[in-house]
Amino acid sequence: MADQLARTHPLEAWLPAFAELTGAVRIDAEPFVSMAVLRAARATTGDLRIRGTALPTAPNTWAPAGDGRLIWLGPDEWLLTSPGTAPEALEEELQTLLRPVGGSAADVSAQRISLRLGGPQARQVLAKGCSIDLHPRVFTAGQSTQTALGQAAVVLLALDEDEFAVLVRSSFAGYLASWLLDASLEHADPALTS
Amino acid sequence: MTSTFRTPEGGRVDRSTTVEFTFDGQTFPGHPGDTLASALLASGRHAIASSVKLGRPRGIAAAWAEDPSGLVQIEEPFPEPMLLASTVELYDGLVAHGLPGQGRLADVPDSARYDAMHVHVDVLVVGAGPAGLAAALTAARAGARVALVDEHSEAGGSLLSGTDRLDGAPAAGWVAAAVAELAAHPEVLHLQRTTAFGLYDDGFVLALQRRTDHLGGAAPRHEARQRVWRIRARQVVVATGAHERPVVFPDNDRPGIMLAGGARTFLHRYGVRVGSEAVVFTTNDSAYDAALDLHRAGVRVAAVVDARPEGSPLRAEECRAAGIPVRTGSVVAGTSGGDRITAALVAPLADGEVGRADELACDVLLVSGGWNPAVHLFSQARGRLRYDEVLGAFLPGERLDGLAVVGSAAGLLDLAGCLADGRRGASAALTALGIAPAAEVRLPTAPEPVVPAAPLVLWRVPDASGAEGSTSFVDLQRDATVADLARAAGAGLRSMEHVKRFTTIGTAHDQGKTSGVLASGITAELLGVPVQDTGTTTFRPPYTPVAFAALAGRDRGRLFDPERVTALHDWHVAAGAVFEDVGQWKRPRYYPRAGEDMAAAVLRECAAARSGVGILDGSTLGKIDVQGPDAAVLLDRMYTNLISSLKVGSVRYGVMCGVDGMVIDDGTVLRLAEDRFLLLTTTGGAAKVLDWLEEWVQTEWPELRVHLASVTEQWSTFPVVGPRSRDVVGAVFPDVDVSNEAFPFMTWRDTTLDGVPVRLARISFSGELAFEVYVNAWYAVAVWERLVEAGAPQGITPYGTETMHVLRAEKGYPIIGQDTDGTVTPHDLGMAWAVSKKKPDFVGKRSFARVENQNPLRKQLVGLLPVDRQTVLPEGSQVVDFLADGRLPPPPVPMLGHVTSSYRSAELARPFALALVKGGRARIGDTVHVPVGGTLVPVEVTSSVLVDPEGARRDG
Amino acid sequence: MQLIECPWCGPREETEFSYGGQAHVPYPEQPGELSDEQWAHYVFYRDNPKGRFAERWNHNTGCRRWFNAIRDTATYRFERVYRLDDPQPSATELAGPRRSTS
Amino acid sequence: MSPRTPGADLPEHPDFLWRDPEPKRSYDVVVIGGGGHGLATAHYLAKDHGITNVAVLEKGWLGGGNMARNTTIIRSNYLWDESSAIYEHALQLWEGLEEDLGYPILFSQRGVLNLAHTLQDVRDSVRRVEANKLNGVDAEWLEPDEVRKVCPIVNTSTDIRYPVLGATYQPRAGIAKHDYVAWGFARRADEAGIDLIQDCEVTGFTTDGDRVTGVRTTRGDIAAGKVALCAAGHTSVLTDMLGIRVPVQSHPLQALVSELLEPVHPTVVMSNAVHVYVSQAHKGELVMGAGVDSYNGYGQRGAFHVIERQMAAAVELFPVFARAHLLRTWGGIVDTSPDASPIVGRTPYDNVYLNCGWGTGGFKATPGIGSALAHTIAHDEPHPHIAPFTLDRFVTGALVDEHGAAAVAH
Repeated sequence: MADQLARTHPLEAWLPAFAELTGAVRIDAEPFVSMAVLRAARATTGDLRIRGTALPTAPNTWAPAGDGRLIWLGPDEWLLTSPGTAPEALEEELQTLLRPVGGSAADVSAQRISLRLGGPQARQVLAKGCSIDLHPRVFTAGQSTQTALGQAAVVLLALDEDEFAVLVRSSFAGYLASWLLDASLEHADPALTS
Repeated sequence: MTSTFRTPEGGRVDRSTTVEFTFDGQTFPGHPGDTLASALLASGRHAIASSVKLGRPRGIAAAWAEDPSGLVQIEEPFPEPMLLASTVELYDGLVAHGLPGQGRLADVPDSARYDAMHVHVDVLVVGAGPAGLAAALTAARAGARVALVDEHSEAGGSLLSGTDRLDGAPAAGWVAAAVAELAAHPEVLHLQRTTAFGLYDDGFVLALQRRTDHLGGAAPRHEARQRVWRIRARQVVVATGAHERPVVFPDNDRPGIMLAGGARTFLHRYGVRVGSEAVVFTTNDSAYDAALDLHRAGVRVAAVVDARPEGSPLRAEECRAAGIPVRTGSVVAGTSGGDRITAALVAPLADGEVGRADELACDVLLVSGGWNPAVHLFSQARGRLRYDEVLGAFLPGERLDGLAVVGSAAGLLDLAGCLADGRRGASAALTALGIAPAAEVRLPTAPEPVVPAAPLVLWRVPDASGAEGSTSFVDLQRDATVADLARAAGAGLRSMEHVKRFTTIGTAHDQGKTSGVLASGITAELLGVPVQDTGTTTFRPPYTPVAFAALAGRDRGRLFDPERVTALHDWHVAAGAVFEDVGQWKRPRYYPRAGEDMAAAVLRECAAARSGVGILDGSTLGKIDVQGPDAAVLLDRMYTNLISSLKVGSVRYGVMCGVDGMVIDDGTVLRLAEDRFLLLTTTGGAAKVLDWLEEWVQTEWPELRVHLASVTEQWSTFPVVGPRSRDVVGAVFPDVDVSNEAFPFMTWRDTTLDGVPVRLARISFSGELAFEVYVNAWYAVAVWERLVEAGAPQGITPYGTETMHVLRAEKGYPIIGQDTDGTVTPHDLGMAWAVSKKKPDFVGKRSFARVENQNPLRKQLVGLLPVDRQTVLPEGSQVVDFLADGRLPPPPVPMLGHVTSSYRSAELARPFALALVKGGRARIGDTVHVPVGGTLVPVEVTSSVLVDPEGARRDG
Repeated sequence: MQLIECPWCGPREETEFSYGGQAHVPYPEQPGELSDEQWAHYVFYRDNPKGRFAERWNHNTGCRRWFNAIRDTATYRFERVYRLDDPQPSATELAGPRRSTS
Repeated sequence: MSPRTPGADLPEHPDFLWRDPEPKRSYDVVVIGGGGHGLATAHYLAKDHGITNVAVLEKGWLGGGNMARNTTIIRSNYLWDESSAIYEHALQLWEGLEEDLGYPILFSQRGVLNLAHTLQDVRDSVRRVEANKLNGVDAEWLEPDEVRKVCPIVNTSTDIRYPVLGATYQPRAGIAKHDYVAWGFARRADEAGIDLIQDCEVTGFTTDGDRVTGVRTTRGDIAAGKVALCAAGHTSVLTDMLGIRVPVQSHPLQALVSELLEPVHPTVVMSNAVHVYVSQAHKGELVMGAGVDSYNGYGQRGAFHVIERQMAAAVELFPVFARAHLLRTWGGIVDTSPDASPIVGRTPYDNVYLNCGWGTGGFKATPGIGSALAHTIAHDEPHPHIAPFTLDRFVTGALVDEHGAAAVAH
């Protein structure tokens, strides 16, 4: 009997470097999060709820859904994340909900990885490579945006005053990690952040 | 060297600290707060450069960016070419020398860091002089999001250069209070040492912040040396001040000749007397301040030479009281001296005629010809400029949405007026934004402005020396003179753009900050037309020069362009793979063993795949999930062949063309369900194909019920290839009957491995028995290692893209983008079988019917076998007709086509190639020539399929 | 560098968008029935006015949705953006000051 | 004079360049567009065909469009026979142009390197070099160490993001001083009695059936026996007036210069993958081109992010450029065609000749297209070198597609 299949995180090799950051900026890789992309014409979704959450209709927003998040990606497109559900189970659950209304769902769990960015200087670090208005009064908790960070396309979620999630294509994860570490360098030592 | 010209007190330098720097090999002292220019002047050094064309000595001519001549080369701490001594902040250990025309680049890479920062504001104020500070305070007090950027080391602008008083105290006090108040506003970003160098659409302003330059060698390495601020402002208030303008006269370029306002700045801001004996030459009142201030500082002022017939009675009275002679209706008609001016030739000017001159000894000549508002940003916003006859200057000539020009940048020259105008500009911006201004913003009271005597617009003093203006310099940096302008006019040139190019005036480092308007004025005189008609040449960004590296920012070295890798990258690295760049991807090209070169490694990898088993990381292949009731309809329209007839559980190869009928991509299609497909695209085509499909679905066929999603990174893909692949796959996935009967070619099966879903597909890109393994990339390493482990007995061999290419080429499978170049149809590739005759239409079909597509001489994909069985034809080689005498005729030699792929074949035991050849299929069996180096290599034209043409091996 | 208003996501930097050329050039109903010349015009010919131009844009770094815009090719100013299912602009709207007559 | 006096070696201009004539009421030939192509066409009409009752109409100042805005690279190492023929024809004329014009145009054959960064770049490069050789165009393939010999400042280290795998090299290629080229042609045309009319914008045409009888301009109506359209980026504005459809799109293309620097860059370097092309002009400034902005634009300006990306590429390939300074940026309007090749020849009007679609290749073609277009106008039949570039290729499908040809088309 073979042993359980091991999972490998694309950013495993970066974790030590993340750990060395202190205070002003924190970077961490969220472990394996299942994700599925949902497609359905708005007209057809009506009062459809995903894990108790209505599909966000306001662009650039996200809402908590079960153990994960339900993120607006387009007028007929959303992303559901769930750390606690197996990828294939998540797709099946959503197919069951969406097919009746002419929608669809696809498992994209490994398509992107999720980074956590936090700390008082987190917005500063993002502002070095992100052109959207990150002012705390504008990009508030519950906001999300699909934009570019450095040269990587990302889905950026505001979780809290100075807490963010960054979803990025797995093949770009290494690039984005190096970029974030480089952009954080001047904040690396709390003594130098003033 | 001692600072004999440093005043005993005053100025904003830190006299408690002395720093040392080296200029032209000589050591000088200076203070923090000095610029290189002020420190040199404090030591009596004026001459610092020699001119580009004539090699004439040139000195420091102004106190900031408008200086056209004080150019230096920095050597330490790091070489930087062509900076103005007047803008280089002094630091200990600075090593520089005067510039002989051209700057010198370092021959070692720059290790400094650079970055960028985006910021969004309601109001951006450019310039922290009186108008800018008033504007910033007005906007800040209203609670707006404000950015205030200023190019100097500290705020204040002209207030730090003079003796102005506000609220009855030195103006510096008000500046300090204003800066402190701004710092207390949470929504205000205040940046000094920050130059707004470009203004673009929708309030987008780029500003360069010099963050650590002034620290010299002490600059922290981990901080960006310079930062480009990308400011998106809803309203922009331009308070960039004005540049003083000289008057052109013979020998006006000698060191010691400088702008009067500059001399005043050196005195008040840096505590430096620019000389011991001054002559002041002016056409307006402002230079009188310089004369009086320098006089009070102990400089002997030989005379104020005022070109105006009546001069300025009021200011003249002050001079007389101070014992400074004033000569009205007079001009400086020439100078004498060498590396430093020794005398000014002063003569009366009447009716444009210069009278007899007499010499006034001096070591500095301070000149003022009036003021040019710094309208660069306004002009960059394509604002129209209007010429003001009274000021002799170009002013903003229209209102622009979202942009207000205030203070002396708008032509106002009195302090109270500038303060009020700054407040006005900001209030207007707030109103436009619907932000209520704070209750009346009180401005400090400035002394009642004395109404100045009208200025005289004088561009140049006629050259009475007989030199015809050949030493009357208009652009000191380009050594361009009045004589050059006269020649341009004489040559028939009328447009300032032509004149600028003919004389090179305004094209130097300062981009004509002082010379531009002079050239327009003098040219207008020469042509006898109004200055408004000659106009200016266009102001182009950047306002001041910006280092390349600052604009490159963080996109350097490994961050220059993203490096995309698969989930197995670390495994490949550990296995010693040599990588190939495919788009942004890093793909293993081959896995050399000790002592192997690429040829040896590839022969080994190929042999393994053909006779045993090999494994490839194919995860970079693009993958698109297509779902919906109309999925098959869409795919029938996009692929040249029929997809709708594909059975669930089966796989089909498909070709995509552009509307022009040329192949753009190819790949396999797996039908997962009646209404669900998985598309595979080429690695390079992944994004392109998804965008292509989305474009058609969204813009042409919105009625189709179909959804597309990229799953490229979701599914890791490993082809397990070779006659022994069945054993390996069977061993790792015992639940799957891998027999040919149960699992035929071009079908797929789902299974699980320790509960993890895995998809297997009988797809072959090599002609051999092969299974493609698809798994969620989380498990890529584990599954790959299982396969490698299980394949050990069969000697499973990881192979890279090179071997993949050889294997597919031996079978005549084209690589889109290598064997095609955007001019190749499926028919040209011999894939008529992949072009549906049944479908009424698909993208590209109509183009196949065009005349050129019927041409029998179209290039077709064929195989080539070098007759000598030795030569590996270089890819890209051209194919020519067989030449009986074995020699090339003189050019032009007709070409039949070119070699698209070429390899050594272990299987064929000889090199072979694929080529696109005119009428190629009709030439099969012929011998043609391929020029390689000096020789003609005979090659036989063959079918593109060289290995297993009957396809006997695919089932093992 | 402009701000472009995505009908869904709102104003974003120009760099987030890709250009799709002239708008309202539908794929022919029956390509097979077109002459080579007519087909060539569909494949290769697009208007190139100096002035107002109805064109297609895609917010490809954002919501990946195509939309249309009326933009002045001389000033680069976006007059307005509209969704694919909005009505086509009238000739008079496109007849901006710089529109060259043909 | 100081040892390095780069400005000093610039030539003295002739004492007189051109008249500023009032337009006559009628000309045998009216050339619309006083840029390089229009002026060269006028010159060769007079020189080769003795046709001098000609007006060149320029809406701004002579040579003030793309001529004054391009990066002056001259080469003929194009892939396809048709392209290399016209560009090589031009290059051979360039080689004798200073004498022909009696004007110093600073034509400097310092060679052009086209760098290859990927295996496909290498294939495309070798393909082009081999084709050039067989067409009699000087071309070589250089390995990285040879690239370093030609241009020591190119970063040929193997551990950069996109290492240099080699380059194509055309030794006879080079640069020239764009303004002087325009002025040289203008001066000769003026000497021949041709009227160069500036500030004269064409506002319409008068037609009679299949013939154009004259042009309407901001300086009055002008009757014309034949009309040549040489308006580059503004071609569509004219063809719209004529009701002719031409498959070109006008895009912004930006360029930039640095301050004057000591000689560091002996040749011209172009890179496709790491998009940059750069030379060092005679006075010492680095002259660079950026990429074409994606959208249609007549604004003679582009977006700054294109420049920023250009700077990143420059510093990546030439680390010594890090602290060189961007002095000035500007933009031109390039008219691009579907196959990245020019569109030249007859039009539906019997006496109107079209010359457009040169994209980024216009400057290097200047004398070549001038002489070929003059020939076409004089003989009323396409010169052999432009015959392949007629409009009908888009109907037949016989394109001359230089897209796949890899060489950065500048």
